[in-house]
Amino acid sequence: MERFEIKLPAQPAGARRTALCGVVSSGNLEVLVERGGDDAACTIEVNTSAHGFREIWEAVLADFAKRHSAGGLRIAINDAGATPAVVSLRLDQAFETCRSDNP
Amino acid sequence: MYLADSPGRAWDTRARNRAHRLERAASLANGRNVAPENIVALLEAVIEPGDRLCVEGNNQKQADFLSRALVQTDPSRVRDLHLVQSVLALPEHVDVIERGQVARIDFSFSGPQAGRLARLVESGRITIGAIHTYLELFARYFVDLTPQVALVAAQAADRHGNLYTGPNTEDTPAIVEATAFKGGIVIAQVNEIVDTLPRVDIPADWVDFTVAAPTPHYVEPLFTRDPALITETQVLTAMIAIKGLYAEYGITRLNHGIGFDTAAIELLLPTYAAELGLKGKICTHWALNPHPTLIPAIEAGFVQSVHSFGSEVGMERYVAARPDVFFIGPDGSMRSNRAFCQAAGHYACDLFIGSTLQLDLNGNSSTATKGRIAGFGGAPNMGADARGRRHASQAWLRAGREGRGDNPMPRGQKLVAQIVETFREHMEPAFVERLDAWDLAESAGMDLPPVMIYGEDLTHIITEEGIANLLLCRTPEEREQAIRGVAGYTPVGMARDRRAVENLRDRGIIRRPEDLDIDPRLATRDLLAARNIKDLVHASGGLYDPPKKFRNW
Amino acid sequence: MSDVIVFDRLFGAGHGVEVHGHFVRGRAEVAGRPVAVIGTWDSAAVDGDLALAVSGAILEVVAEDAKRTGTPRPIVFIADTEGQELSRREELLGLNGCFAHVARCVDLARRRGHPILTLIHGRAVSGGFLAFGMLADRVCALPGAQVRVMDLRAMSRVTKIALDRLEGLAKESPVFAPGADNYWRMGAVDELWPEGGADWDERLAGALDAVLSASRTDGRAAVGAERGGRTLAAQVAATVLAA
Amino acid sequence: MKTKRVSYFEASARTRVAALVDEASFTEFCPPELRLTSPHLARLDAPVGFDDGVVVGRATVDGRAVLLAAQEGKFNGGAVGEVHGAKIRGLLERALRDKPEAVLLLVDSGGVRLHEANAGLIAISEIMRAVLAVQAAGIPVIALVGGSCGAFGGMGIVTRLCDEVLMSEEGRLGLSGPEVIETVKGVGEFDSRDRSLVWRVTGGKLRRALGEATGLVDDDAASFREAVIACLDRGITGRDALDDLEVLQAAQQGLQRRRERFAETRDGLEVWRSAGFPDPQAVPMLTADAFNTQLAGLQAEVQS
Repeated sequence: MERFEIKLPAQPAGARRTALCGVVSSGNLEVLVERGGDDAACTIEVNTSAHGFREIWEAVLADFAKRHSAGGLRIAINDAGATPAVVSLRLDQAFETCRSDNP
Repeated sequence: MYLADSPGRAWDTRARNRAHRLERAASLANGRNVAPENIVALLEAVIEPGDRLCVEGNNQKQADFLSRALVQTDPSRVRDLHLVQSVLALPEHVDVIERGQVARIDFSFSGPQAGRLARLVESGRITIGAIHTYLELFARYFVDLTPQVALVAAQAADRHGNLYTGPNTEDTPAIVEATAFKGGIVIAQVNEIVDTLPRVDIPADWVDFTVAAPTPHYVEPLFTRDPALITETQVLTAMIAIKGLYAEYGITRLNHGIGFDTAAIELLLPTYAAELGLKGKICTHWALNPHPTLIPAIEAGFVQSVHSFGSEVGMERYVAARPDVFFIGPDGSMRSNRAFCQAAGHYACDLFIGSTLQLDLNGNSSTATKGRIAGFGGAPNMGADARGRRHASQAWLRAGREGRGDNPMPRGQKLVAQIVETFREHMEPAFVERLDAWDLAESAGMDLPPVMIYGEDLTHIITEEGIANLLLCRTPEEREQAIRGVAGYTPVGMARDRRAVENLRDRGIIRRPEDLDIDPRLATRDLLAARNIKDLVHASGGLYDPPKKFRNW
Repeated sequence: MSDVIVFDRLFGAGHGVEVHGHFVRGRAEVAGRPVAVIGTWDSAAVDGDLALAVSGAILEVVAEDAKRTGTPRPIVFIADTEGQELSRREELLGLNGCFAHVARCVDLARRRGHPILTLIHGRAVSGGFLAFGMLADRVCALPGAQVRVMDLRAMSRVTKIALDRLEGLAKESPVFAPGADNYWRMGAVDELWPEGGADWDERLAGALDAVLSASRTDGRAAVGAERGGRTLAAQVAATVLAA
Repeated sequence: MKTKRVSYFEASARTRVAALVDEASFTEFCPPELRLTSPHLARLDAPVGFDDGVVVGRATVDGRAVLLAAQEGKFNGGAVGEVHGAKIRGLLERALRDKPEAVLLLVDSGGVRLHEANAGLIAISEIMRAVLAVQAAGIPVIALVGGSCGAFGGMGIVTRLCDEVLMSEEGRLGLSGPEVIETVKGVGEFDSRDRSLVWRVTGGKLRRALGEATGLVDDDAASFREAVIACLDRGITGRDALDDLEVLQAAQQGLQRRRERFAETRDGLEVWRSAGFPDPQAVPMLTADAFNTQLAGLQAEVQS
């Protein structure tokens, strides 16, 4: 497993609740979104079975933080080799869920 | 006055040679009928050293019994063969090379045997004439690669030797016609010999011998894609294809590849495309095998006509029950024909869309990888502009206008699209700076790198990042940025010029899902008209009978 | 070791324990106290017939004791199994259902007051062990007994983790590798009888006393935590209870 | 309001729970943010999951309080490890205290997780004892089987301990998976790639015909919900049966009779034929409703 953490500046998200999207299975991942401390930043912890793709992760996550106001979010990812398309989709789903009222 | 240079020359040497061969075989057959236990001896009797031999097989139907017989022949008698055949797919096709009985091969596709074949080529044990497309190879059967002996497969024969090929006619007519009319010998393996055939696909006087094989010929269900395995990303790319390509050009005549990406499109026709009001406006006429995933679209009334290269295992009853759509004989079963369907796909379709393993910065695509000599079968004929086409259609004309700009002579162009995810499994990028095909060409000493679709024929690329219209690119630089612009997070995509790409987006050359008003979060499997094989069976009214390996009930 | 020697050492001469194929059945006395002996023998691959023989024997013991007064007899299980029988017919007929039936019978006996003790002789593998041996109030591993789900070689093939890596980790952790001692550390085996230790009949009497005096609820997770071999199970279950 | 069909087979454990219980009634115990992940998977450098592949909690179904556990078949094949197993056992122990109207086990598991095989095997034994204890306390345990991994290994035994077993025909129930049998005994014994055969030997319709599954539903989460509500309405409990020697003696005889009756049977088709289905070959394609109607019309289930 490869593990790293990224902190990105971001606009406050206004998250209401914790959200979990996705399942850890081959080519897939789970994304856990929680409220963190710093409203002006988004921290993302990645745990991935695919080694050597940190640069791609950083690009995907930077685009996510650009796409959404992800400030104040603490995101944790368990990944089993998902492609960037799937990663982006799960991030978007988790982000949307964490801002909704209903589970 | 013209004088023949050899007044006494005989003009019937082929016929005489044929007569000798038949004479040698006479004691081994009862008229046309050969007992299975005599087949090896028969092959030894009729095949001569140096013969061009065609063993019928495609990626579907296989003359497997005759292939097994061939590798039992005496290598000192059956030798120096020149194989001229569509595929080297069965282990026996390569075994006969390893046994030293073959000097040269001309073929189209070697899928499962690609690795073994590459090793034989590298060790110098075999010479490849060329790797053709199916249509090219059939064409050469009638020019300079006519078989002396053809070993074919049919469903049944009658006592006279007429053949019934059933729904899987495939390559048989092309092979038999070339062989039988140029003094060759045609030997057919059949699943059964009956008194009366449902219909005659090959007349008896084109066939020299029939043998009832102990087991029915093998047919691979190659075109069955289980909808359960279609991913959300494939649903998204299918939505982009339907809205950004099919609807845009009003594509009615088309051919699909066999991947999950195109299966997703087929399954989105009765749902997503219908909601967009596209029924009757797109996808009405097809050159396509009977894909099980097309059933819901057929049942929804989307499809008016389908002509097929071959059949598909389990689809026989469904196809027979939809004679308005498929090509059905008076006996009630389908007739396929690979040569005609290849011609139809090349000349009569406005769109080919399929997938690939690699795409380079010029839009060349290939499924070739180092250490495997596989060939492409029919894909290059589908995925190429038909330069000889002279009839117009709305989609063809628009593509021509977009691609040829201000050219004063009006002319259309075929739409050729590749639909890929930016990364395949295990994070293999689909976009590369250099195709593996170059390495393969070098290591195997090929004249040409094996390119499936040339960049100059490619008009659109669809990925989860959006659709790139290469027709509208005016310079090589624009074209490269358009490709990079839909290449996502692959190294090729990351190296894009962001400003140039935004420019292309403004001009509609690149269209993102949001530019097409598509919300990726709505790209769920719920949109599929069938979510699994059982749904397809239900959609067919119980007529589709899927192979065992695709069932979970 | 032949069955005669094993059973003589356990139950003394004059016991009525017999082996029929892979099935063990009989009566014996432990420290003067009558016990019922039921089990499997010779690395049995437990199929439906063998499972139903075990459950049938349990039901007989319960039925006999229900008809007479006095405390219900202890049941001593002998576990020697290489696991469940692998066959299409057994799957079709629901071997898992037979095993569940055995487990119900063990549970009935427990609730009817029969103390239940398992002696592992030879092998105790996977499903064959789950069905009844593991459900006892106390489990003793005789010298040389093996307990496991799968050997490391097969595990390496299935999980695609290198064998030497598994072997290395097995030295530190009792969590996946075969071994009665690993199961002791994790709380599923209560006694490891040493080679050449005290007389088996005395040990057996002691084990039976321990069953009689102990609580009849499942304390394996707590024991596994105490022994340091299975630290999370008790804690996680407690978290669920407290949530 | 007509809700969209949710394929139970395809859905994740969380989606199944959401579709099964009353809206907004679910409270998860040990939610993902507690990060109760498996240290054993991590030590073998395998990906972990924040819920270790099982969701446990309380909810109401049609207003009735239940505790439930849902295994995630897509995470390591729903296999039981130390944490995973302890969550289910903890839930069952909690049932003894909270006295819900039922415990629901949404089983989707191949059995023991090999990365922590010993812990998994022991956990399953603990779950077996805990299920029996819950039943003894008068609380019914209902198993739902309709996921891609089915209910195999120790979880196949646990499932058959339950008072009710609700299956879809896509669901499978057994002990040893066909791949294991093929590997050890050869393809002649069990061809695991003949999926149609695999389902005729382990699938929901065979299990229902044998009386092992107590209900057969279509692959739709709403159908599973209806079937659970019907169970709750019947007010089933296993407690009387459990303490009843005669009931277990009858079950014993039933199982023995079944083995005699189907001594040579190796294909579910023969069971359907023997049960009197008018067209056994057509059984695999019947909808759950049609199957249930035909089954109800037969003299009796082949039941033990």
